[in-house]
Amino acid sequence: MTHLEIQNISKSFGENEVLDQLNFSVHQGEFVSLLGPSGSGKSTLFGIIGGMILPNSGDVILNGESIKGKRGSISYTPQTPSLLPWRTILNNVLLGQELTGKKDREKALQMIDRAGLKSYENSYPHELSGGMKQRVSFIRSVLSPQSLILLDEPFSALDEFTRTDMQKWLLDMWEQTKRSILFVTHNIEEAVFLSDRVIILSPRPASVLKEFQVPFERPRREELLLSDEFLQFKKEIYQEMRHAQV
Amino acid sequence: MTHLEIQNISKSFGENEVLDQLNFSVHQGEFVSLLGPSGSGKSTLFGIIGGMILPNSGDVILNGESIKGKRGSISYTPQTPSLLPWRTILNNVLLGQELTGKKDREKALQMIDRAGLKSYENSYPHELSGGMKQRVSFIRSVLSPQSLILLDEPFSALDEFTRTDMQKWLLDMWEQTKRSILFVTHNIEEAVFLSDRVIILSPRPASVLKEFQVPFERPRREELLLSDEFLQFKKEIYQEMRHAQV
Amino acid sequence: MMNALWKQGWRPALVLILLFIVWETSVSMFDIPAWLLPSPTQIIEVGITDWPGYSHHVWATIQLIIVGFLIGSGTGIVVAIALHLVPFLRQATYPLIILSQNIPVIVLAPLLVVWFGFGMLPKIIVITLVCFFPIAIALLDGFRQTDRDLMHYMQMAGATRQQLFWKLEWPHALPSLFSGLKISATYSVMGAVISEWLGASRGIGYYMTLASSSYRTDRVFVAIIIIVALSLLFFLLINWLEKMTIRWRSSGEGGSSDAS
Amino acid sequence: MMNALWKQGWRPALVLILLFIVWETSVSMFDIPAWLLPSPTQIIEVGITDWPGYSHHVWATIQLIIVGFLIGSGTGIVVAIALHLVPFLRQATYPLIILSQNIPVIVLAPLLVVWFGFGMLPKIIVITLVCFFPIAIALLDGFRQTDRDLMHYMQMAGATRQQLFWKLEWPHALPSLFSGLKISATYSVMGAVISEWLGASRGIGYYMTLASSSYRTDRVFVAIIIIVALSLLFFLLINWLEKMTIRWRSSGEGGSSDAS
Amino acid sequence: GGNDGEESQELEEIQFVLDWTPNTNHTGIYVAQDQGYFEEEGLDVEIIMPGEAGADQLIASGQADFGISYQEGITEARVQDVPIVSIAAIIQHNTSGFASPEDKNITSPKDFEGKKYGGWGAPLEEAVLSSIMQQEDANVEEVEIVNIGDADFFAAVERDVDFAWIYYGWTGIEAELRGTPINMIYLTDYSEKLDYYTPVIATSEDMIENESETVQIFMNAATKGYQFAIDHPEDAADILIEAVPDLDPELVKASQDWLSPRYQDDAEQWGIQELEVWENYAEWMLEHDLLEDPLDAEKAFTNEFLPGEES
Ligand SMILES: Nc1ncnc2c1ncn2[C@@H]1O[C@H](COP(=O)(O)OP(=O)(O)OP(=O)(O)O)[C@@H](O)[C@H]1O
Ligand SMILES: Nc1ncnc2c1ncn2[C@@H]1O[C@H](COP(=O)(O)OP(=O)(O)OP(=O)(O)O)[C@@H](O)[C@H]1O
Ligand SMILES: O=C([O-])O
Ligand SMILES: [Mg+2]
Ligand SMILES: [Mg+2]
Repeated sequence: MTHLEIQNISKSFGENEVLDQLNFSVHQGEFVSLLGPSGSGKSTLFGIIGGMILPNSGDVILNGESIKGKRGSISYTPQTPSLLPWRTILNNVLLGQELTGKKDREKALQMIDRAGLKSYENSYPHELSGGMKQRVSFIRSVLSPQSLILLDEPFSALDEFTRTDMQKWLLDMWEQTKRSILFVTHNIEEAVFLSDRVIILSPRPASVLKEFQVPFERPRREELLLSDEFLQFKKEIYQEMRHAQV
Repeated sequence: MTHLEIQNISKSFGENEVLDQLNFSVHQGEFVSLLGPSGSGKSTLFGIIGGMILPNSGDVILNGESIKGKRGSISYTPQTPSLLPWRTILNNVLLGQELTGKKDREKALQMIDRAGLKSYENSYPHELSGGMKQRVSFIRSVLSPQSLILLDEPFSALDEFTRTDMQKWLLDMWEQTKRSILFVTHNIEEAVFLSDRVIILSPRPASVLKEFQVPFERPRREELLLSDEFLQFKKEIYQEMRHAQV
Repeated sequence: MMNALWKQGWRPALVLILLFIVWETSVSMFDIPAWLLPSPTQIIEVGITDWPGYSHHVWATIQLIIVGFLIGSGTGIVVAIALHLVPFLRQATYPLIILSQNIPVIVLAPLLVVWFGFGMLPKIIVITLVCFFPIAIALLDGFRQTDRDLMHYMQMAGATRQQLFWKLEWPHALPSLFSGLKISATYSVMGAVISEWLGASRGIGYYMTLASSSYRTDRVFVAIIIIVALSLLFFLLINWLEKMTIRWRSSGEGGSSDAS
Repeated sequence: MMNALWKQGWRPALVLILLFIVWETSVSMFDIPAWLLPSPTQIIEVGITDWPGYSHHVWATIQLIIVGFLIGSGTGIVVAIALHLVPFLRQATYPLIILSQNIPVIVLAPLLVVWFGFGMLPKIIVITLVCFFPIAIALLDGFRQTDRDLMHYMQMAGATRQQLFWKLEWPHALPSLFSGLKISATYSVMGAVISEWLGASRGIGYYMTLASSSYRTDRVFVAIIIIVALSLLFFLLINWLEKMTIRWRSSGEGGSSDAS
Repeated sequence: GGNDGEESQELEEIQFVLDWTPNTNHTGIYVAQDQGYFEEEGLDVEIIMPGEAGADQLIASGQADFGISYQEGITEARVQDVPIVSIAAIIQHNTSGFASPEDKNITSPKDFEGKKYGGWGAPLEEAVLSSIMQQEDANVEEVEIVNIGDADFFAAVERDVDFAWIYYGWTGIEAELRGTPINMIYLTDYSEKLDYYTPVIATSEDMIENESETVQIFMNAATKGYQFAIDHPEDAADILIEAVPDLDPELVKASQDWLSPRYQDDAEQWGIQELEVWENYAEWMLEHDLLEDPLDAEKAFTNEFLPGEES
């Protein structure tokens, strides 16, 4: 069943055409990644899905209903952590639930622990490193109750090991809860490792260049990363993107 | 000749020990990368070198003189872009020069163009995408006149192609000017591709775990990335880091 | 420009007109005598017919307001900068600044007169006293709230104290400055009127006192309406200056949240 | 606590003492007559010996200040919130707010007394008028400056208008609120003194007027010193409240820039 | 005194506004209150200092029942339809005049020429100066008139002002006490028309029409108060000092001593007002363009509530 449908979305800021007739969909419980050059309009698209930005034309359908200009239907990790500076880490993490759900301190504390931030529950954001803030922002959105999660480069500030660990954790959670995920990343490996489908956007004005169905079995193990099929698949995507950018 | 020397630096924030007897040096004109887990203290170390944060013990020597607590000796790309919201892109880029050098509009405009931001000279930061802001911040520090450049994950928000392009550009500039560079990244490939030496930090409290002299000839070409020696070297570093984190 | 003025202005105009209507009808309904509260039409009539008689008072006050506000806000800005840049000064002179706001005019008046005579100077001092305080406080608070990350970058990049101030703290505090200026612009008009009690032979405050002492309530209200109009004008001017100065923000807000 | 007070307080205390010394010596050097400007020692002497005679005036004024400031700042906050949340209201009533700041007390006074008699009410109205304006303006500007990124996140995450306000805009505007409160706290003392001109039989303003009309300049200065001391105390109280409320910032500033 | 609680509940509440701060012009009222004269008449009088509010409008509008006013004020007010009426002259003759420090050598209106006068900027002042200077063929054009606003006499003459308009009974006495001798030029010495009643006790037309009984009993008590002040200046001063302890006792005593004989002065009874005085002054004002319309002097005052007068 289709969960989210992007229908012919176009958007420009003044003269600057950003999105051009964008079309794709995300099925119920699907994990979809978006790959596209910097400045192609990925964050803008998230803004449109979240109801923050009105497209010039086109529509956004969630569960069969238009959510164009309507807010609160998605859970969101923004590209910059956007933590409230006057709240402790714990209270920042609980913010998403406060807005549209019920607070669950226990679970929040567990997750903070799981993300390697034990003992920082009562710190303030400015006392954290860049990667630590990003993890807090990630936990906040994962804790939010909505069934569609938008993640905008959630792991870009993490070292490879922490990143892999967070990826595994995300997959675990996703497999348990079967929420739909739309994931923006610049890391092709990450996109392939995590997703059911990878959507490649063209440079600005962005439209869908190509979609790849990821053929690997789940649950996926770290070993997959070193397999030939995986490397081959990565290369294919790489070529496709390079082609578009030159 | 030694350009920068980190001597026995220790630092804690309250109970939280961050740096523990850190020791290393950067030679004149050398390109050194720092790899270390998120939250290990890399940005803190940069703050100490920049004179913003006083270490609990140890010293920072630049060209034979202590610069502990002294500011203005380095050029810096912070982990978050930190652009002044009331300045246009062009004027933001010129800021570093305004502070400690002479403004060179021509060169600034050229660089903005080279970074793929042509036509954004007169935009304000909030009109840019995350990756675009990061590039602006990068240009700003490259334009600053100091002979030591500290780069804190300058390409983390860029797609692979833009990233590779920026890396090549950085290497070109570095080869021409022979300034010394201390580079923080979470991307092992990037570290190896760019650097003369890679320094691995342990998890918090951070000390130097190991140093790797990178054996590859310069100038380096993209083909290197696919060579077996390169992959082998990457793997070695990967193993070393993994070892430390488990 | 005219169009924008109209777009912004019709709502307050409407409210003012409504207010006038309520006022007019209640004056005639409750039979309130003119010496107690004249009706708007009476006030407007007197305002028009007496204009030649009091126009020079209006100009005199406008001059006083402009000079006083410029000096007062200049003082406020200088004080805030000095106190911000020299922490010792800040800690030491805060009480003096508060003190300056609490010397009642009836006490100050004789001293000012003895020291400075009956000319412009004591009046300017009164307006300055009224104006500088909101600006100084707002600006000081603006300086203090400078963004942490930006501060960090500037210091790392070797900004001198002066550069830090002019390139970061000052532009960052501009919105706060305008917040203070708006408060002060409004007060400067009142300050000018009050200062005219320190011996004036012209000015709208003088005109009002005379009107009041000869029981011409209608003229008193003409004076009030002029005072209010001047304040409004002055406030709008500052508002407009703010829009011109802080373009990067106002233009941005439209862009980033263009959904309703 | 005591220690912190001392650490903060010795500089202003020093400056005040210096000021007193300069004052004392110039009074005796230039032979200034006591009826024009009494010396600090004279003032202190009178202040101490007359204390039983005027202490009840001080309490009366303190009461008035507290009640007036609470109502005035409450009004300011409510007005700012209402104008912020209801843009139509903001555009329509801005002129009325400025108007409220420009009705001279000499005009307002008889009207207030005619409408509300000689009790507490007209006095509270005067203090409220004086207090609410700086708070309303500062708070409104604070709301407007809410961080763009945080706003974006909150809206994307589905915050209702109310949540947006209470969880983001309000805490974000707290520093601005305190900036306004500091200005108003200072004015509330002056407002209380002025309001006592509206027919009072107690209060420090009343005491000062009587002293002034019987040419007891020494007592007038006792009154001023009490007024200033009250303002200072009140200002420091707000400052302390700010420190308690906005802990996340003050504690942070020490941490992020601990190099000199 | 000596009323118990029950009786005092039946007292009629009366509000009396002063013109500004309490002073010896008001002694009779404070005496009547202290000595229980009001209470005997069944009145509970609250004395109010109006501050900026200004007494006249409060009296006319009924916010206060009685208060202190001036002939100058009532004349102008009535021409502007403010329904206020004078019911007693507190002092028979105008005790105001132009004062200057002795060393300025201003002993007659002629000496005003070339000097600086400090006033509050009313057209009235120039007219008065002109009137009394005319008596000596001096020209008011030669006087520099500056507005000194709220500054008091002593502060003003300390600067560049040479002379100012004061009430001798308060400011003049203060100068005596300070030992700074002043020259005083009384208005009454140079123009009969300027011998107006200042201050007076006033009430509203409405009170006179509808509550004449209250006005009558109020005046009974007030008259007794002023009579007491005439007869016992020292006791009266003490009563005022006790009632308003924040006043300067020395000044009150000296002022009371000077003023007590002047309340009634040459009149046959305290408080009495003559039509001629009201007419003269209004005429004078009209001549000098200080009034827009003529005053109906008969309606501006009444003696009918003075005890002993036929009602
Ligand atoms: N508020 C705005 N006003 C004007 N232009 C904007 C605004 N927001 C985004 N843009 C423009 O839209 C384009 C796409 O921006 P967007 O942030 O969506 O890119 P992105 O794909 O997320 O890039 P990145 O990977 O670098 O984050 C850019 O050209 C940017 O300049
Ligand atoms: N101002 C501060 N106050 C308290 N603790 C701080 C402060 N700044 C940093 N820290 C702590 O210091 C440690 C190192 O932070 P730092 O930012 O240097 O990490 P990093 O190596 O740059 O991490 P990342 O790769 O995530 O950016 C963290 O535990 C952080 O919580
Ligand atoms: O002093 C006054 O504010 O009127
Ligand atoms: Mg983006
Ligand atoms: Mg970091």
